[in-house]
Amino acid sequence: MADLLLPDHVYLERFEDVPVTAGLASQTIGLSKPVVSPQFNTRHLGETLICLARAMGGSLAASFPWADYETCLRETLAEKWDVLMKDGVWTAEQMTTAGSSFRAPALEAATIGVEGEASAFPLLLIPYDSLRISSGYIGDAPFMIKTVADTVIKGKDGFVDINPQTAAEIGLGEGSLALLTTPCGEASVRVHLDEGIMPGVIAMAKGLGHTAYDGYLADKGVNINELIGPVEDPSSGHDAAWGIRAKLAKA
Amino acid sequence: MFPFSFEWIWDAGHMVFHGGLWYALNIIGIGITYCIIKAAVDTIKGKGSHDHH
Amino acid sequence: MDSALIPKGVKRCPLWQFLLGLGIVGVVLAWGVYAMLLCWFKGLNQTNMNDYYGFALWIWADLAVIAVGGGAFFSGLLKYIIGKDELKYIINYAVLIGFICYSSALLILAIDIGQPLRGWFIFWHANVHSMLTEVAFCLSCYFSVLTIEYIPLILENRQIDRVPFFHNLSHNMHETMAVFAATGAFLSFFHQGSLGGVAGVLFGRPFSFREGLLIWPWTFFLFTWSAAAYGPCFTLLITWITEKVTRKKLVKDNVVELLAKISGWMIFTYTIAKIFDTTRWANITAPGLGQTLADFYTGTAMYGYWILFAEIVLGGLVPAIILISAPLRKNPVWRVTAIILAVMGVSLNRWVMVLQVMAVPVMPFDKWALYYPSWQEVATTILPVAYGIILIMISYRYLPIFPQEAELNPIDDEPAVVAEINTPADLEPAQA
Amino acid sequence: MKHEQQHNPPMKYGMAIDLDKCTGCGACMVACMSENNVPFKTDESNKLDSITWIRVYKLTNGKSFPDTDICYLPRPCQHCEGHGGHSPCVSVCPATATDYSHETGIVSQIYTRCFGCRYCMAACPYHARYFNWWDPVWPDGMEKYLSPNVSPRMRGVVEKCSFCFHRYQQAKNKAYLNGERRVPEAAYQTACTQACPAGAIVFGDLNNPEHKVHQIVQPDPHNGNRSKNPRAFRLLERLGTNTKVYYLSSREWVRRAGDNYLAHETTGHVSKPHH
Repeated sequence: MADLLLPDHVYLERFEDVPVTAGLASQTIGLSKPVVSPQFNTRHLGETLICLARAMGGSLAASFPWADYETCLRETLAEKWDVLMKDGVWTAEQMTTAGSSFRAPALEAATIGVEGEASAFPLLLIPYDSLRISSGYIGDAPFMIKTVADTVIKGKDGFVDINPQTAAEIGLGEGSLALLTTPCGEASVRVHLDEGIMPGVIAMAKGLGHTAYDGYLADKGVNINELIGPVEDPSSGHDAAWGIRAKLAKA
Repeated sequence: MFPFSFEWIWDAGHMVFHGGLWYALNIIGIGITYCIIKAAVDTIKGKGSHDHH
Repeated sequence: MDSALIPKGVKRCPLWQFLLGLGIVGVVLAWGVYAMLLCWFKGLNQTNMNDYYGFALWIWADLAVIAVGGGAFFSGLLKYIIGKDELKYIINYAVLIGFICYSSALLILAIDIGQPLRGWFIFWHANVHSMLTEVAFCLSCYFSVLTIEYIPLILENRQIDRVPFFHNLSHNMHETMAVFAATGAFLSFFHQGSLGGVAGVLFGRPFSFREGLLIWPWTFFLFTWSAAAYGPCFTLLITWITEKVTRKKLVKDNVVELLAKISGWMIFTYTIAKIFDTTRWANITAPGLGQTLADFYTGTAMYGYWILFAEIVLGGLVPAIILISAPLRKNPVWRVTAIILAVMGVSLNRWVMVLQVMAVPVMPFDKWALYYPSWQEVATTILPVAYGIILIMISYRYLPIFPQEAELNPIDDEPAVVAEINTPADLEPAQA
Repeated sequence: MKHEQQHNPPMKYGMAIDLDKCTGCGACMVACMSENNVPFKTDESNKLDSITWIRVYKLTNGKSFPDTDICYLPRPCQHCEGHGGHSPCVSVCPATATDYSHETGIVSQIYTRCFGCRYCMAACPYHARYFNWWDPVWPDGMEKYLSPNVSPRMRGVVEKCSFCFHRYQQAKNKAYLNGERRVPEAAYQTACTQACPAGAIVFGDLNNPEHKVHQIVQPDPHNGNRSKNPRAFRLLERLGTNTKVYYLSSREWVRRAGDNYLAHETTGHVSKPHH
């Protein structure tokens, strides 16, 4: 769809400020520094923009006065730069918040159920994040996928975790093949018995079922996004439910 | 196997083990050499032709 | 065509029949050789072994053929050292079977190691504290002894024997055979024992670990003992099969019964020792390491208590009692049944001491691991069987393996050797 | 080397891994594989032939929901000392291709000496030893990431965790050039120790009271090097393998999962091994 592709350096080849967007008590910025020279014919996105602005001239060029992206970072980060270069991370000493109380009218709204009829789909399928599986748009690198347990992927098969009691009711044993059906789709999976999961709930790792790249990543497990759909929170418009109702049957 | 290999140590284990090994190897070697030499000598002496059988 | 090579006074099948048989077994041999080459050129990924099963079918086959090949050293010991002279009528065959077993074992070991071209490191950089080093040395030395014992047999071929030097060499080797037999027994004692020691010294594996005497775990002595006990049974089994295939009686009953009786008593005493060992291990050794018999025998259906029963009772006590009892021993059906049970029993023992050792989990959170061999492993394990059959066929046809054959199978028109070739149809077809 | 041995008391490198801190993220495994040029195949889901010098096991207390508790247990080579260096694997190797160093306490593996008999694998109850069933193959261009300090292994030999021995060699050279008699604690750390985001792994000289690992473990040389720390235990301690990797947990079921116990035995109290 794009007419022009401008390949960027990877994170190991470039300077980049990495602000932590959520989850910490005070503002934190990290700095990624190049540790290897660029391996391919690529260019830093920041420098591409600077070059473009310079070529366009006028006020646009004036807004991007830096010689390169490193200069841009150093000047815009100002006093934080030295700390970042030294420690790799900068943390704000104090931070003021907008208020100390939290109010959300949506909390009083009616509970939003997950998609699917309980009668047709007796189980609840929950996607989970695994520390060993990257669920972003870049998948696991070969070493990471190697650390994934054989109870999560085995060959090309993906697993769902299920309580042994629930599995016994369906007649499934450890490693059995099963057909997983949700209102959004179906997939062939294997089951892994896990005492730790609540009866009636099944869980599947996010970040699998890639079709892209090579044999180290592609075609391993099931892409759970193809089995779940969004349920909208009427007050915020955000996705309100992670899970979906599901059915498991012996394959 | 030989004292010039760097893992060789002059301890009881090596002496017992290799003592037994070289003892057996020598018996086998000397035995078979004796048989061959004696067979050669016998042949020269004219033994073993079908008349003697 | 090849009648000039066939020993005097015995009758052999026509050459075409012999070559046909050779060809059929040869196909199996070629299949095994192909699998062997695959393993050598592509590596051990051709097998179904894995990091839990570093030792698998091949090591079992190795231990089993060496155990049953023990017939050679024990018969030699009985004949040359103890003086059971009747055994001279079966000793040739025992030597041949032993030679086949040991050469097979060496071949399998050469396929089994990950870097075959470095196999000589086991000798060159020998760690004298390793049981496997002792096995490698004694195995190779003993194989040379077996070769020395087999050579005079080859030299007794009618045509070779005509050469005076070979005749003398054969004669001299026979004369000094007691020395070689004694050396062979000494070497066998150690490598059979060391094979038992291989599993017995694994103090990280409570299933196989045994206490013992000085540096030797009890399995060291049990393996030597069982090889001496069960080896002759295998000699008798192969003799019996050969008699069935050739449709001739080759060894007199008194010889067979003597060896069977000795074997029976040896199996009996071995089984008693094995029971003591198992009892001590189950009640003292294993619990001392935190594991119980149930941990070893209830994890998977494959390795249930049945295996203990099959090994000790069916493969131990039952054949021992049959072979000890004179009336049962003299009955061919009972005797052969006992012999088959015994060979299965000792093979099962070797299986348990190799494969079950690998299967039993030791870390409490580990799992049982089961394994099945790939076709390449099966083919390379059958390869020595085919090789053995071929060697037996050739040896039986051209060498005087069975001294009693001519007496037991008189040929009516013996002087007319030529007649044998011209009129094979009306003679009993003998297949070797 | 001999010269140094005469002047320095022997070291005993070891680890303390706090299982209550381990999150099971697998960073130690990735760091280890990357550091030590461990190869990878397209399908590594058969864990029986997947080379992972350090492998993270997942343990559960066996109770049903909601009382289930889990624990991740990273398992590098345990560098068994056994009795006087008689570790299970070293004692059985027929070609002296693996050795116990009395200088560092590290169990080495000499890849070019190993001829692949796999006896050491049969001897190791921890499954810490791995066989190269295949020749290592790196995708085009990826061989650039290989560490020049660690030799890659060919098909047909056994390999295992070396406690990043090449790092020890480098640290030792550096210490020598700096005129130091001993390798400083911070100068020699394994890749897994450094990669652990939870700080669950502590590595150092168990013989050196200044090292953190010694302070945590407090090994008791009069009691087979058992730890005096009540939270500490070793894997399969009663086998007499005398390992140098200690585990820590405040959870009784975790400590019990570290060894085989008869029903009546209490955790941490077993009779001495027979040999």
